[in-house]
Amino acid sequence: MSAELDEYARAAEDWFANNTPAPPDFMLPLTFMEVGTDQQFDFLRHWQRAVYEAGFLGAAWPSAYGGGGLSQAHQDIATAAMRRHHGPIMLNAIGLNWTGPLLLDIGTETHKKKYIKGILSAEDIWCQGFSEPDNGSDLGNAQLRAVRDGDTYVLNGSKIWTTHGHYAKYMILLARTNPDAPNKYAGLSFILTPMKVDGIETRKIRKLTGEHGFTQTFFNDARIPADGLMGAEGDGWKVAMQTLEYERNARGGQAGGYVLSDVDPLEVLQMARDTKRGGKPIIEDPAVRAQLVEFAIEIQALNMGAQRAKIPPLVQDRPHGIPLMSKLAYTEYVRRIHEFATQLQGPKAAYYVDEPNAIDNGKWPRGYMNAFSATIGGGTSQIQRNIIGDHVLGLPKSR
Amino acid sequence: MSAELDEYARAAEDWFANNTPAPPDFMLPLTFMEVGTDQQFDFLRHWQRAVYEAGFLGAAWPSAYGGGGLSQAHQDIATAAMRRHHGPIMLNAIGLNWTGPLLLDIGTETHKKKYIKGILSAEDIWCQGFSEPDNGSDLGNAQLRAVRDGDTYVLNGSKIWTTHGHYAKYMILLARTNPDAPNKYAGLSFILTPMKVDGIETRKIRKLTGEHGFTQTFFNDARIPADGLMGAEGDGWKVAMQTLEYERNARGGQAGGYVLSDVDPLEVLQMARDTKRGGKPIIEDPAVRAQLVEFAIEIQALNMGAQRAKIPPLVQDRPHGIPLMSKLAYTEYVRRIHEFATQLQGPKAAYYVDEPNAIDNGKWPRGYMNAFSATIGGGTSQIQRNIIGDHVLGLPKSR
Amino acid sequence: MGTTPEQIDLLNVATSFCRDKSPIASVRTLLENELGYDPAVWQQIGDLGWLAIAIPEHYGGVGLGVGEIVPVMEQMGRTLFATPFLSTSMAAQAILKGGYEAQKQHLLPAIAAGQAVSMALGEHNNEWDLHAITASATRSKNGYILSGTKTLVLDLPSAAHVIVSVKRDGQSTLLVLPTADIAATAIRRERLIDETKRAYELKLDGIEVGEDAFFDPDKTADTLAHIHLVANLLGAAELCGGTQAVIDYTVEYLNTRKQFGKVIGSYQALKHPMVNAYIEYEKARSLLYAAANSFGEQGVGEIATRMAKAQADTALSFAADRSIQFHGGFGFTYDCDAQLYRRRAIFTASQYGDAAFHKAKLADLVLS
Amino acid sequence: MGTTPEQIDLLNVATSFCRDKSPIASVRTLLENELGYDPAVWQQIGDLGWLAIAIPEHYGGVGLGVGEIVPVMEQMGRTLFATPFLSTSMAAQAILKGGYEAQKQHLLPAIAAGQAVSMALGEHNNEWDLHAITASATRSKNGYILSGTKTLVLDLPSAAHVIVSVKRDGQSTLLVLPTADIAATAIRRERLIDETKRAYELKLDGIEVGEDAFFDPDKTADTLAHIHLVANLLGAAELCGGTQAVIDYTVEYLNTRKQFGKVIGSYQALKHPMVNAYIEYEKARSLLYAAANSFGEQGVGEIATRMAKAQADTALSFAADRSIQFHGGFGFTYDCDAQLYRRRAIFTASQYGDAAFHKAKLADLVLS
Repeated sequence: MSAELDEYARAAEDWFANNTPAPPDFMLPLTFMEVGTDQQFDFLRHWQRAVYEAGFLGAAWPSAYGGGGLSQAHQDIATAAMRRHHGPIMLNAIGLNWTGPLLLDIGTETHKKKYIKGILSAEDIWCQGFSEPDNGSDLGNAQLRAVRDGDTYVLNGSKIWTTHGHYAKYMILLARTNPDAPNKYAGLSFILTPMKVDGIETRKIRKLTGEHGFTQTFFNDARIPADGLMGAEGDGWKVAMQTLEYERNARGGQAGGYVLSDVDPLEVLQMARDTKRGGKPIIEDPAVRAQLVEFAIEIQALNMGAQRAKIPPLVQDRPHGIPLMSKLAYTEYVRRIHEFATQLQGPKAAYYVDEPNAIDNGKWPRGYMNAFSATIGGGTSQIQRNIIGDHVLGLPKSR
Repeated sequence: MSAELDEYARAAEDWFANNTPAPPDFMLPLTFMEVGTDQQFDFLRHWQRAVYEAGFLGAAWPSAYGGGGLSQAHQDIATAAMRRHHGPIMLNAIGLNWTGPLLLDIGTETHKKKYIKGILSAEDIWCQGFSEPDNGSDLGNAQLRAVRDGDTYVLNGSKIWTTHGHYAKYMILLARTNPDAPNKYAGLSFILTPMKVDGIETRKIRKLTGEHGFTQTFFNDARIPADGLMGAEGDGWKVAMQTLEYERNARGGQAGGYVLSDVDPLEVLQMARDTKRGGKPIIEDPAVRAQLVEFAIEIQALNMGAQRAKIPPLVQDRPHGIPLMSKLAYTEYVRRIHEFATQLQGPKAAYYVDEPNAIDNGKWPRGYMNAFSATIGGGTSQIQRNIIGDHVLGLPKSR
Repeated sequence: MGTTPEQIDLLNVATSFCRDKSPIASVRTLLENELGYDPAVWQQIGDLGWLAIAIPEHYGGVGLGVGEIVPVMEQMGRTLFATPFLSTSMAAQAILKGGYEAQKQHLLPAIAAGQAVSMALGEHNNEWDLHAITASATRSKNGYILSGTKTLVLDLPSAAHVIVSVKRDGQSTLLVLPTADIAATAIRRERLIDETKRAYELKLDGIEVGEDAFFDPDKTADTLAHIHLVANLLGAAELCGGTQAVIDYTVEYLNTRKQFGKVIGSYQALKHPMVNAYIEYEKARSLLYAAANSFGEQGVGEIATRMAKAQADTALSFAADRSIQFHGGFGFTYDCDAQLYRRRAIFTASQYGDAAFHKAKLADLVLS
Repeated sequence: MGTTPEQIDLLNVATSFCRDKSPIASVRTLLENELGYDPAVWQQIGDLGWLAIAIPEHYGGVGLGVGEIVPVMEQMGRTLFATPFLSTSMAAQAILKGGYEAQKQHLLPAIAAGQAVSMALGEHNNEWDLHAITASATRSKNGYILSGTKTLVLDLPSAAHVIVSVKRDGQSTLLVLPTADIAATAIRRERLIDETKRAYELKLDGIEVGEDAFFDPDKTADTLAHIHLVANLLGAAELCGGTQAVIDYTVEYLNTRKQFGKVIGSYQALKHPMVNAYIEYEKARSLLYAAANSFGEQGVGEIATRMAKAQADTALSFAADRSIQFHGGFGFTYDCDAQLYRRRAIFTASQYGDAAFHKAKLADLVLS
């Protein structure tokens, strides 16, 4: 490590040691998709801004647009420090991990000047408009209509599962500009869309946890500037796929930090130490120990995989394997470990959030239910297995 | 229970108590598909004949053709007694469970007079010719050609996975009589075929266990009598499906006895008591206990399911569910419990059949490998899940 | 396994009654209701005589066994039917097994006629051992004074009485407490994972009871053992019915929802796990009716009941988990019923022992 | 995790050498061969210096660590390559860790140059604890006389020496025995599940050794602990390579075999389990290289090695089991290679600890 990186690492360590906030008296979300109250939103927005201003978010993004102008190695160091100190998640996930990298890759100078800084500071919240009520997994079949009218597009239709929909200033939108294209993919365009315009309305969706978090967005003759078009008309599918590669971390360029908290088996271990049954801590139950060891092996394997993926000779046979499997493997792990932790609780598994008798205020069953947002959203686990089977193993398509 | 049934039960109990043979000095097959040596074959043929002559096989089949002329309740009693005394399996499985019931249902008087007795006495061994090398799961695509020529059919092609192929006197054959039929199924016919004719040859197949057991059968201008046709020409698919229903026990009429041995978790339990590791019997290992309990629950559930299936009000929502799931559930259970028992063995899992240091002479790894004959043959587990999904749950077809 | 014509009649009547009286719209409405069930429907259940099933005829009951309650409980589980039926059925068994003759004569006819009674066995200690009691009864001038806190007391505000477990002179014992003697401030509704259920924390401190409130102390151990198995048998029935329902619900969605131009139920990635869920369900139901049939047989009944509860937990947990997943985005919403079943599975498994607990017990029972 | 250019070179050379020298036809031919491997190819491996990798330079070696053997062992596992490489690599480590200087100087240069040496640690007791020894060395007129029987001694007839564990004065100890001193009648080939392997039972009774045959008794415990981890690290590598191969083999079949008019790899019922197998493989390989990298680090190395072996066992067992199933009827034949990998998984898991064993050890290491 160079002396300069060394110095940066010390600064990051210091800053996170001194500035990582204590847990507030309300439950913080584990993922950006779980932000359900204004209280949570404000807390996280403030935290992201602080991290950015301290120089530990967007460190590798160009300084001309508000980034730190340093290397990816710098940002990785900052992110690792954040993780070490269990800092809260970064709020503006769609901006940091999807829109930002895309703009820096293919956006115009105007786009970059206009949007990058607001993404980093969390001043401008971004949301994503890919899924539609009738096309959850089949993104290529998106039907939201965008009709060009001079310098504007006129939008009609609906998007669903819009995270932060009611807070967002902008949306990245996949829209159908040409319904007569030779195939469904060729008729799509990718457009940066302001949210605060007439004809765009959001409605909160109540999650299975009982909380809110996502919205459905309705477009009724909404007029937006046409200069938000990314790439050419008809390039929407290609641009969307590129965006998903940033999101899956299969392509570099994300701003840094993390938008999903780690779920450490050690937390479950702690619960298993603190919870007694049959007069003994349940950690002494061999079946519980066996299962916790499985989780420990699993998370270690995924973490070591992330390291190995960076060493080309060690992934030369199927170079895209680890990046493409990581979303599937990690989200299923999160679901299962929360389910396991819920089942561990014995009679108290009967309780839920805000019940004084609940273990850890019900965070395990709530986390279990919230975990489905990640095994369903961004391509269900079933779709992920198709993708890996087709693109990594080279099996014939299933549809 | 009536006094007469009572009397029959006592007689069966007595007979099996006195006549069930001691284990010979060679390993007996657990299923009819595992008969690999003449020694095994002769032993089992002799046993089946003895059971039949004592009146405990084919008890419910008509006496006019060699059966016992009693009720199914009688046969069930006899089978239960056989099971209680862990008698060896019945050898002539295809005859007893497939051909016999079919002949009694739709065969001519001549067929019944000619074949039924030999099936029960194991004088006439039957084999089955459905699968072909290129059409393992896709039976409807069978290509073996049967051309009518006066009172004969001329056969050309090949069948595979023929159990007892080199011992069999007869085969039930699914053949293509009309290659120009409007669909693949309509071109098939179902024919009773003698095996000892010119132009029919069998070749033994070596199993993954290293042993033999199945054959491939080759037909080169083999001429057989046309009076073996079951149903009309073109009915072959329908007749074959009816035959499979007997085999799956989804339709009554089988001769009784059993052609697959039970695999009792208590046998594994015994091994786990007798095998030490870390100075203690492995049955004291909580993980081993947990797994054995799972198997005990599983087999109890399947056994109780077989009882429940006989009570219509308790299966009214999906009456075919239990019969159609039993092959899948039971064969997968057999595979998994053998795999588990193999893994239990510690360093000695390194050994195989005929090694003096092996536990139970290597029967667990051998049984594990043999178990695939049942999870693959007779419709793979994957095909079974399709069948249940389509016909029991009513989901749309996958192909 | 076998069924009498009466049992089959009961199964058929329960099936149609529960379907008619507990459509999902009613279930959803009751989620927000403080009481949690519809008293008018509860009255009808009393009139049908379902609470009398396993009460002997000389106490005004029908005189069948606990196994005969199973078809009713199963259909209630299937329809997420909210009533105090489970708690009252358990209480009736507790009284029958552990009460004095006078208590039986006093309490059982009223239950058989439809009166709700509840059970207060659980405590903060998070134990499934029903002897793990710290609540106590201490001799006072007029009888005994109670102290301690009971948790997860089902349907308490609806009950006329509550059967409470306490320690008296260091011994576990049961007593019956008229709910009229409990101050409103001693009761707090608990927030449950299963929003169709109602359970309460009950502070006993300061409540006084007479000597005649206590059950026969010689029968406490047998009674607690019996109640443990009754609760698990009925819990298995509830889970099993829920499994059937969530599979039907999911199959219907898989048969209508299209993606990529195909009905999604045609994808093996969804079809095969549903088949696996269905197989686990059939196994659970087979074990359930085997347990109902052998309930009360020494040894055999306990094994059968524990197997049934373990398998029913496994079956519903898996089926409902997959149901959420296979409903895709809709599955992630509160509006999708899959979450109701998943929450039910967690709740009912947590009461009186989940799959892991029963398997550990079974290891000692079947691998000895 | 990191790799030096030398390590990458070694990985590439090992990949192509193993592919060229151990095509499946050779593997199949050697199944029937009494010796079990091709001495000419073994000579080439010696010439390549692979046996010298983890031997210090002053004993004629290359001076790298045990972790550097991993890529070679992995590629051997991938190609089911039959050689005495595993047993000899373990023996070299035993000598290095536990031998006296004179023994090292005598034995290690020969190994580095390609001489096979074997290990005789196992006994009939079926224990993975390397201290569970009943074979013994008893003082005699000229030194010591041995007694007892060792089992699962790999490649014994090929070895110049064999390292044997015995009890001497009640203490576990290791000694080196020239195979020339062993009568042919003392050796019996064992019948193994994995037909690519050769292992032997060795009767020690009556064999005499001198004082100079024994290793340093103060180092026995450390040496056995080291050997246990070396064996498991290399076993993990072998399993991991096998997993890669069986997945490739199965994917190829799924891409060519047609049923119902479609290439069967397009059915999700086959595709998705293969994806699951592939994910388990990648996890195994990540843990393997992490273990190779941290091998020898106090504590960390043991945890990493046990995780790697446990996961590699799980991965190959599952992948090969599914490979048999997904090959359908062909999978049930001896001609299908899936069985070779399934047998390998059972064999290598059985040596020095399987997944269940290591997970139990890990519970104590990581959940303390």
